[in-house]
Amino acid sequence: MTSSEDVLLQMPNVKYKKDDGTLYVMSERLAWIQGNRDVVTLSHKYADIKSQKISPEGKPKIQLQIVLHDNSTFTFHFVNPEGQQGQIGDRDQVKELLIQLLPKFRIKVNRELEEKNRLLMENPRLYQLYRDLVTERIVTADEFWASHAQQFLSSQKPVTYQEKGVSSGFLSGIKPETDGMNGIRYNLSTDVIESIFKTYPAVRRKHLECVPSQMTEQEFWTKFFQSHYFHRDRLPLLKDLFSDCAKTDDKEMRRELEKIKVVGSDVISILEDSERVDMSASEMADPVNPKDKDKVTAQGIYQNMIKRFNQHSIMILKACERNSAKEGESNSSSNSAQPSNSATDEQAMVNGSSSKKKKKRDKDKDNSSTSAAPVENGDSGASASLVQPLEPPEVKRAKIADKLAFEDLMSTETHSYAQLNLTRIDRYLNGPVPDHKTDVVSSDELQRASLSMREHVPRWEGRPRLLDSPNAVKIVGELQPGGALMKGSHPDSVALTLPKEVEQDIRSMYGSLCEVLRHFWSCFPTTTPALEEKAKNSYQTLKRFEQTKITQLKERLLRDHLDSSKLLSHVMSIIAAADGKYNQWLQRNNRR
Amino acid sequence: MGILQHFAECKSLVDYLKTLSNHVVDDLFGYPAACLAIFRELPKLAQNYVLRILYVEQAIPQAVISTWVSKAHVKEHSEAAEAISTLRVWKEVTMQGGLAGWMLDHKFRHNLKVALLGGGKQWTKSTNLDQDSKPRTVKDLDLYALERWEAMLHFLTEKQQKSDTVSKDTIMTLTHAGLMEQDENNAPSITNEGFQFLLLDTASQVWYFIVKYLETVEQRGLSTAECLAFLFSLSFATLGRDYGTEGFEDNMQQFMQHLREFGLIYQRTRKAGRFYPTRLALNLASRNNKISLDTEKHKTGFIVVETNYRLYAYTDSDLQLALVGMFTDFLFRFPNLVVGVITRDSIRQALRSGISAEQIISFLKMHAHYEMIKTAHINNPLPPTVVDQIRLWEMERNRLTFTDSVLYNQFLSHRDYEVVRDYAQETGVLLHGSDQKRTIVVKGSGHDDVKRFWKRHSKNSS
Amino acid sequence: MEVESNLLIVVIDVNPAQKYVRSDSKQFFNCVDSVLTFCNAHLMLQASNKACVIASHINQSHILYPIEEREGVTLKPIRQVDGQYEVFLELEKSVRSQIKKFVMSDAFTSFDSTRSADSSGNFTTCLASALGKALCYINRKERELTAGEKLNSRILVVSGSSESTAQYMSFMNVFFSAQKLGVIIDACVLGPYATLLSQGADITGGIYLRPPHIPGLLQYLLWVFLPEASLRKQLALPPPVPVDYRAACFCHRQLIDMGYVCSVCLSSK
Amino acid sequence: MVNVTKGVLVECDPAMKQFLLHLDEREALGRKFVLNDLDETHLFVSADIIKVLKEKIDELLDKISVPVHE
Repeated sequence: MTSSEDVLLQMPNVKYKKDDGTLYVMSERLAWIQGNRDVVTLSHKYADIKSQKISPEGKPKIQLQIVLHDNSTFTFHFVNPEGQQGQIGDRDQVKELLIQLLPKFRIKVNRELEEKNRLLMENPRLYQLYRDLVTERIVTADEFWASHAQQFLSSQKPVTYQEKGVSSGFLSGIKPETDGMNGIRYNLSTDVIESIFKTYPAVRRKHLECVPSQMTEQEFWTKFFQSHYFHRDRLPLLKDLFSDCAKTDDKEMRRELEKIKVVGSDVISILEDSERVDMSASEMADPVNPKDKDKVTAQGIYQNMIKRFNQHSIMILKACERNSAKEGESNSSSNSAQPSNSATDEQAMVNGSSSKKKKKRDKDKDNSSTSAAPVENGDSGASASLVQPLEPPEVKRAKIADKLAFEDLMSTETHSYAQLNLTRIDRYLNGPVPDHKTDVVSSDELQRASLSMREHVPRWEGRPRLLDSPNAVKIVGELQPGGALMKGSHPDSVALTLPKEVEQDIRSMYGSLCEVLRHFWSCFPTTTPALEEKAKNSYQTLKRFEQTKITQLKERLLRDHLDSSKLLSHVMSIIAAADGKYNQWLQRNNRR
Repeated sequence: MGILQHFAECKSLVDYLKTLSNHVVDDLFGYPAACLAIFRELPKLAQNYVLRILYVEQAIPQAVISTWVSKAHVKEHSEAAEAISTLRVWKEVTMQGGLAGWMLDHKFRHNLKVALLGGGKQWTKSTNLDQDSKPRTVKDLDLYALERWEAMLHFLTEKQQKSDTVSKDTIMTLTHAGLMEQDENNAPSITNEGFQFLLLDTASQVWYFIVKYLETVEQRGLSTAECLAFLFSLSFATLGRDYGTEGFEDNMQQFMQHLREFGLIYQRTRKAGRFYPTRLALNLASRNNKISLDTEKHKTGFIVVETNYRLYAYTDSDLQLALVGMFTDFLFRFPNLVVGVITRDSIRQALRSGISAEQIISFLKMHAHYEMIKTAHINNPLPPTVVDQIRLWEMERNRLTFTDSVLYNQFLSHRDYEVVRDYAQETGVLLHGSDQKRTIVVKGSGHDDVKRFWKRHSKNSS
Repeated sequence: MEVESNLLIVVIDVNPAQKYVRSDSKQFFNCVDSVLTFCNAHLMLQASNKACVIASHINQSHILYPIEEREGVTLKPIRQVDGQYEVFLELEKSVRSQIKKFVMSDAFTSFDSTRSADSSGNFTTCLASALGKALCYINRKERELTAGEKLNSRILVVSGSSESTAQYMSFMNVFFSAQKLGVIIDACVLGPYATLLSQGADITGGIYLRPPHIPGLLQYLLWVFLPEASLRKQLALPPPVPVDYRAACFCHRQLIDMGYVCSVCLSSK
Repeated sequence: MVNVTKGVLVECDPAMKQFLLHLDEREALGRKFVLNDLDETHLFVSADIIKVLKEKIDELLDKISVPVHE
């Protein structure tokens, strides 16, 4: 062996590309050596390995494939002479070990890079800064991350992701397999277990209570699947380990409802009602009356189902609340109160609407249970067919229609419009304009004016000189920008008429410049030698930035928009300020 | 693409005026009609500039004029100012205090005012012209103009020219314009340029032809400016109105006889004492004007092109059919309709005779049937597939470009290679250079020059 | 392929009650000449440009140019007399002769005070009806277009009348119709501030201008009103005057900042 | 010493260049004609082959073109 690492596992009889060899699982790498040579033929650091794959069950060849980050793959074929069982055993050994090892390395190496990448992707501003500063070689990448992105990393509020929900079909997704001996086997993955815990918090508690102490994992889950709790939504079964879970759930639910009592609903009473009915029904069902049992069960199933829905809703709401609470915390920590407000508002809204929904559902449930209850009480010998609505179908339909239709959205009848009768039409026509009575002309005056016009008509011949140059010049003076008639017109500054992309460029340049300047100014007063050094460095950076970025931009503006001085005057002035400060500081330094 | 270049040179009046000498333009400014025509050729913004300072009889600082536009449109401003300057409509002057200013050309200002407000001399002495006993209607004039113009185009296309249809002067102009050339029998025959000329729209044809004709008038003892001014006046005349010929001198009378032959003016007899301008002469100089001589025989919008490359031409004019036939395979022929199909071969044949795809497309566009214009997008009545395909067929021919050239390789040192390459680049004869292979390709025409340079260089260095 | 042309309609107020006319009737004819030269300048820009001149008087308005050919009336062609372009001459001559004819006619002075004057005794020009006529004319021209042609129309009102509130509704109808048609209404006011016209210019995107110096009218017209709509965006032109859109109370005719609005007839109190 | 060759510079798309090289290799025009392979889009060929070459290419294009209508 050439490397001095610990060999965690040595697995002979492994073929790679039809060559026999030995696979070594070491502390930092996976290696394979062909035959009896002592050179490592294949060696991959765990950090390079993206994932591993194994050949599916039932395939004659037992293989293990590793996939690298560059998507190249290496397949190892296990050829233990002991036969397939031995080969699978070998493979699983390697697999298990890799499962343990790979994640460690993945985290270690990629965490940093991925994090940076993610940051850049999520912050366009930071990305811009990165492009301006690093790609233009104004600062190095390390420097950038060390200084410039620092406050970004810190001020960056933790991004909250929406929690992943639980697929509604996850339970039916667990395909039981028959093991041929009159039993069923469930394969539970950690995901499924997590989902179960999420959906049934009571089960999690139970699990915590029982598993290590009272029974094994397997026993627990067997019990769970057989339990009444799991099946109560479908079939009533005998009491067992999980029966009290149902009770705690009910309690939980009640507590939740208590909370939203403020809304002014009588949900609780409805719940109690239904429960009472439930209880009575189940009490009655308990005695050995097989006929009755069926009926009651059917009733109970509906109820349980609805109860289950409600519980599920509450869980979702709780999950939301947890999230918003978290958000609120983080928001308050970053001293921005507003988003948290809006978040809670939103939350409240969600609560409000869903509680309303729930109320309705409960009411419905109430209806159905109350309507069914008297029947059972009155005639216990009635057949199962008795479970039918009391109301005739028409009434029910009307009820549904009532619920579906909104009066205020419909206009069934056409309105006849009242005719507008104006008594004094001129008043309407004259409209809302003040009368100018400034220039009243009498009939006589008018007559006089028109006569004088007539007099002039014969003289209206030839071409009068309409305009002479001095007058024209005077009027031009009035009309051009700055003239008497142009008062109030603001010659639109270049800034307002810039094309979008140029504006964007200037904006991003500003962002980067300010960042550079911020570092520069933060060095003053230079109390330590380190700060002095930093001042020098950041001044160099500033100069480089000015020479590359700003000069480019200036030339472009001058070329395309004839004007750069106005647009960049502020930029130049803040750079000049920095220049002044630096020179002053240099002088003082030199004097000392 | 000879004619395209020729044609580009005098595509618009502005471009044509640029080719004229200074004194001709100066003379032109002496005619109100010419000033009006030149004014109409200016960009819109420039027109407004001119009118704004029409009454201001002093120079205006350039800086002041540049404030008349908003900042966002500086580009338009400089274009407008440039256009006015190139036509010498205003001149740059230095004002008091050293400011650079612009001042309208005095003659131009005066004569534009004349055109606008009146004054000056009239163009023709028609005021006292009595009623024409046999007045011509617009339709008659169209028919006449078409007949004349087509006669000339026919003359161009016909294999066996009957030289009685057109005069010697026309033939001379056609030959001068490069549309015809003398073949071995000393008889004129159409050139490639001639075919391309046929595909132009009528307005462009007239303008191109007249421009070429004007190049020859000096030889005939006429003044270019005077003839141009007459043409401009003619182009601003009213269609269907008669004008008196009285007062024109003999050489102008001769000029008018030429115009009569081309179909630009109508005169019953040489000595009728009056003439009518035809549609061909109207708005001669203005851009994007479309002459529509819509007569029974000759329709302007007669072509329908379908996406399946079928072409329907609703015409019975032989000339138009000959033109369409240049790039179409005919399938059926009916009295007033010809059905054809555009194929790769037919287009290639046209391309081979020097016609460009662009010309074919513009011809189709120009003659698109009214129904096609109505249904299609504005500015493109043709099916895009056909247009694209015609272009593709042209590009296919240009997949290879050949350039006569000389290759230099096996340079002894990279330094030598670089020196020769830089020299070739400077003189503009470098076609290709590869640093890795130390290979240079220069134009064949530049070979001698480079060779001399290389000899000199190697002598110096050795 | 697309041929664009601009149609300019000028509405001239020929009411003798205009202040500047009363003070000097010669000035009126000068203004008419200025307007005609302006129309010609418009025609000069482009061969396809069109113009139309409408005269507006008390209770009547007439189209002065172009003179439509009617059956039975043969128009004697106007012939060039000097260097002026024939089309310009025709416009100038026909408008002048029409105005002369109109001024000399009986209709010009036949305003009896009971019918013509509005409730307040003002003799006001019926600008709104002239504008209505202009819009109708534009509409007709739009319909006469063939495929591939485009007509940009605008209206210029040259008036010195004080306006009548009696025409308020008609004015507003005209302005909003114009806005819908995409027609710009410019106002060149030679008298006191015209509330309605300034509102109209504002609604339709036109320019409202009161030239301080009436004899130089032509220069103002050429400068401000000649550029077509697309060109105006590029030029630095006089800024819009602040338009007072306050409504007046229906019963007392006082401008109010706040009021009650009838939900049926939208009158305010 | 520098080597000087007279000929014709051909500029074309890479596909066309491959076709020319193919013609050259197979001596389809009777002989070799490519004097120098410059880069992706440029070849240097002898001048006297151009006419034959053009015909050959037209032939090729005729072969590969598909009629666009029925």
